[in-house]
Amino acid sequence: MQARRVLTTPDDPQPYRELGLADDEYARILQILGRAPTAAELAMYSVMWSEHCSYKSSKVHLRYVGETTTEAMRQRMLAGIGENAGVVEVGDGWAVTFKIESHNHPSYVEPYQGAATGVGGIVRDIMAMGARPIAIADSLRFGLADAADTARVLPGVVAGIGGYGNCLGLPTIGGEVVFDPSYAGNPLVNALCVGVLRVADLHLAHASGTGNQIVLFGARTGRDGIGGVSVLASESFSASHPGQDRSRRKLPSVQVGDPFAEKVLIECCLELFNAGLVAGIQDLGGAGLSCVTSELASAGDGGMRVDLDAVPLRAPGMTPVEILCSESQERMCAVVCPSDVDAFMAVCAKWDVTATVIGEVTDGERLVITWHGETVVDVPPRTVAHEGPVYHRPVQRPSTQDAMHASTPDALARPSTPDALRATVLRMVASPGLCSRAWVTDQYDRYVRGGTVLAQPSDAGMVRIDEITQRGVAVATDGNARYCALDPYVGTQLALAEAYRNVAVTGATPLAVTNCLNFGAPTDPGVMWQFEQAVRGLADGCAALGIPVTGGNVSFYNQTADTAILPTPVVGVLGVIDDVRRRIPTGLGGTGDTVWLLGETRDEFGGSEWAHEMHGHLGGRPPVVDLAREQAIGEVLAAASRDGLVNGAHDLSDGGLAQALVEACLLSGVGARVRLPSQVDPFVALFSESSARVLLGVSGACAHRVAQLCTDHGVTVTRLGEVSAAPVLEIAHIASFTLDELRATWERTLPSLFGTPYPPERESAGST
Amino acid sequence: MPRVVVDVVPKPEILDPQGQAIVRALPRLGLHGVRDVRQGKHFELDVEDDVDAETLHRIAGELLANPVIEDWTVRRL
Amino acid sequence: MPRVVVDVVPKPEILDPQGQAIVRALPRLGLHGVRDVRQGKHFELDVEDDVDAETLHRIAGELLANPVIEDWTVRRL
Amino acid sequence: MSAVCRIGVITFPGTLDDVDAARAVRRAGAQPVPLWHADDDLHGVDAVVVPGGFSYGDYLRAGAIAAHQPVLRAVLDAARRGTLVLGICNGFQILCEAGLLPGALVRNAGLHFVCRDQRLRVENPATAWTGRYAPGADIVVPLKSIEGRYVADASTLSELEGDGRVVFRYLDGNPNGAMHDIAGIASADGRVLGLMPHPEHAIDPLTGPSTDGLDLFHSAVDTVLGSVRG
Ligand SMILES: Nc1ncnc2c1ncn2[C@@H]1O[C@H](COP(=O)(O)OP(=O)(O)O)[C@@H](O)[C@H]1O
Ligand SMILES: [Mg+2]
Repeated sequence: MQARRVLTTPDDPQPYRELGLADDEYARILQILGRAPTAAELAMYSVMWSEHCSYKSSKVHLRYVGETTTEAMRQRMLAGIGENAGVVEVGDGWAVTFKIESHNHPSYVEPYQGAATGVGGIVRDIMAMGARPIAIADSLRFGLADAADTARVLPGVVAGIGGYGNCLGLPTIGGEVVFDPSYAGNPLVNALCVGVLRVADLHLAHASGTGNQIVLFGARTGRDGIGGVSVLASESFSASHPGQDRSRRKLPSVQVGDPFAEKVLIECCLELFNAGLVAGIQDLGGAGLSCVTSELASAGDGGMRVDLDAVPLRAPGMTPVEILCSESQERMCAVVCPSDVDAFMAVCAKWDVTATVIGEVTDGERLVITWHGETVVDVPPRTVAHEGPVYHRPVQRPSTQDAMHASTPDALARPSTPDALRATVLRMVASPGLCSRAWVTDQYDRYVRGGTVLAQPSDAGMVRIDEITQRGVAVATDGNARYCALDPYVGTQLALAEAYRNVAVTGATPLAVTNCLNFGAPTDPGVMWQFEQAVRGLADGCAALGIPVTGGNVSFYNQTADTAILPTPVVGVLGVIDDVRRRIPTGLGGTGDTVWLLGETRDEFGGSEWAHEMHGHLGGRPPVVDLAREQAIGEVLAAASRDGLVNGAHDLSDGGLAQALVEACLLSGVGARVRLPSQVDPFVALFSESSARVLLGVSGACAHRVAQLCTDHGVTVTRLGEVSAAPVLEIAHIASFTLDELRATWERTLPSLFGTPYPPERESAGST
Repeated sequence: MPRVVVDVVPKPEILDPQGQAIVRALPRLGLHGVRDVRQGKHFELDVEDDVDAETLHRIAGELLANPVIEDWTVRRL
Repeated sequence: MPRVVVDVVPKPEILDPQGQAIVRALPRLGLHGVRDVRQGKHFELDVEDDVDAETLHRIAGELLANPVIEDWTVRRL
Repeated sequence: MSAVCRIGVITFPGTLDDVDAARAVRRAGAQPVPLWHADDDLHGVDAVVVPGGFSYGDYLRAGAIAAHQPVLRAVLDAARRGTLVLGICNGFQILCEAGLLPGALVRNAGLHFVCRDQRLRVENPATAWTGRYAPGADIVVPLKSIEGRYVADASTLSELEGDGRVVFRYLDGNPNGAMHDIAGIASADGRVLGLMPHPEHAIDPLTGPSTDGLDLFHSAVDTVLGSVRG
């Protein structure tokens, strides 16, 4: 049947520009179809060819990641870029899948629901790999901590992540909270999910096998999240007078999450997987059914027929465009053998999950979608899902880079007296960038599932995946946009290095990388330069470390008017540990242990927390990155964990040694007496952010062996002092601090900005 | 002191998981005949005599309801 | 189809921190004149014609409200 | 063969900590028996745990919908016959909603979800679930909830206090505004216990802040096996 031409005459202007399609993109659609598209087709192409779904500006750059991934790096990779989420083999027959994704703009519009549905979306990505989701991390960026809008956005985002993640039964085991004015109108909400599966059970999203049934299951489809394409969604538009009625009520582009529905969907999916009832599966995320049908069809070997009348709807009178573009949450789509359909439906019924056959795999080559007996879509699915436009956007290093490099932090006034250094330590510890994140993380359940071995405020989160073998995985996310502004190539490698170090410091072996690239508009050549440099830095860095990028996400257009956010690649590293009982706790260990510093300290303050907090300065060069040294330190820690040589460890990052010492003392609840190395200026020793450094708490009996390990790996060691019985951090000749003072200073900042989470007043009624 | 009631309900297009949960729970309690439920919020405000309609509408629209996803009504008792 | 509204409010002796938070937030928004706020729930039910008053009262009192902590009213629109 | 204590662990849609509760039961030497929300009998278990989570999303009110499920009717019957019942967090909320324990749990006074390692005092070591604790013992158990504020009318409170039915009390600051700092209460016969903190997350120092929660499960096993022998 010929597709019904909703807009018949050449005079009918199609609102493709309002849908975000460029003139040449629209021309290509005409060429592909050999006719004008129907409203439904136009909607599908426009959402699937959007930057978000098609990666049209980033594709040419991301290719470099694949090109630099060697066979050796691929060895443990069971699925990589291109699948919903990368999968790596971690031993004992287990595989782990993980991915990070952004939900930035929705979280600005409606912080609670935006963040909540961000968690929901990434969790479904993980389910689409046939895995059980087991943990979440959230990487958050806001405007200045004391800005009025931050008081609106931050509490909502945190409550949304907690509200969804806690109800879903996933422990939140890590993340970041960063403040910078560039995020004021553009908060970044990047959510990461980790899942596990047996290697044998990997499910990839393919719709193969003529006659296989397409089953939509989960929530009903409603009018939410239609946003952008609502220009096509009105009844009047598809009727005979297009373009006349634009006054109809604007649909909200916000989706509301239902974490309970998702929890049930997880259990339902796992039961379906275990029963072998799923031939292929895909989650519904951005672009809803448009995305899932075109992607499933083009990943298989045939065509697909879908009947929109079968889609269970939440609202009456939905048009085909609305049904195809709805971003209603908590839905999945499976490909099921006809003989398994009854069993599939029975499992869904047990979980009270709505499931409906909406179509089938055909032996044709087209995706044909019908509604009310008419064909509303008839397209080659690959042209929608995979053969979208590809842009080589202009790339131009901004001329401002040189000026930024020239404005070094060397001229900034540095504290030199003991009193000034002491005051600086306290000011830094209390700064929004370095203060305790407990206000945030206390709103997240880190205990659920009973397998959390490390969570905030540890350097990395760690969960046990096998209660018999005690195998576990660790994950950390990091990003430093100030370093990236100064040098996006090095800055991205520093983010990779930090996430790698945070995993290594727990005793786990880093295995794989995911990333979320948050940037301004790709039409800005300067932004594209940042992007290109970041991708190259990441890929080259991964090649140097020998661990592959298994997936990621790109978020462009993070800008207010013409001002882009700082370039913000967020890197997630996943590691494995064969026995979680050998994890290294974050901190210093206990009384009698000695405090060691691994690595070298240089005078490096470009982009540092100190320059930012004390001087509002951003200039110069970021710290030097040394991935070989990171790897060497990682090997020392893995060996130390295996042989039980260290009682605590903490990496050095933002805020340098001073911050690391304070945190390590507070986390272990012990004091320390340390002496700064005499060959380095005390200010530099305390606050420089040189990378590849770690603090260790070494038990006396093992000192010799740790020293030997470091020598063997070419890692410089400085003995700073010892853990002390007194609850005091004493830095010889400079200052001492009681733990109480440090704790109060570190902990009070966020509660004083965002309110105490504990009750302000007592219940009066009923008290005796 | 005058009392004002503000009722806030999710917009019709917006998913209302709570209302749906109630609809499904009722028959299990042996309570039949309810086709649909939407759950919203109900606020009772004690206001001073001179608070005008405009102020009340700002209170409802800027604080009590989230206009992105909710509709509201204001009524003086 | 007839519509029924059930409003549920916390009993007066139960502390209502949500209402209190609103009272505190209003002046910061430049909105004055509100002395007290209590936050409850508002349900809109679409019911079949033959649903009687007794059923409605059971729905409200057995499911929608918890009589230990809440009062409720039922009204047909 | 020595007697085995069989402890049922109920799963509602949205229950989250059932796996953890079953693990704790096993650690205490008992046999966990999974119970499904739609079951209307308890398969002869000696004790029942209603675990934490967000049953039915906690939509409407925490525990409100779960309290009306078939398995809960079976729990009420069993409790009447003296079967031990433990409600943890959402389980506690469900038991209150079902009327098995008095009072209610409402939104935290601070309005936020609170996850923290909570110090508690064991006020009554004489219940079926607390026999292993020393009187006044000071324990640390994770608390993680947003509707954890215990409320009841004055006469209920004085009855609970007077009869020693306040079993656990918060120390170090009340995390949610609960009346009388109440973290957990028991039925008059001490066989039904509800508490907001999660003893099942405090059974192994690797994954929790302490092992203080394990004694709760041991105590129940003692009670059951003691009465079997006795
Ligand atoms: N938004 C968040 N969600 C969960 N955990 C967080 C969040 N922000 C920070 N954390 C946790 O707090 C701790 C300190 O964070 P951060 O200083 O960024 O760590 P690091 O410098 O080691 O990368 C870490 O355990 C981190 O995972
Ligand atoms: Mg760290």
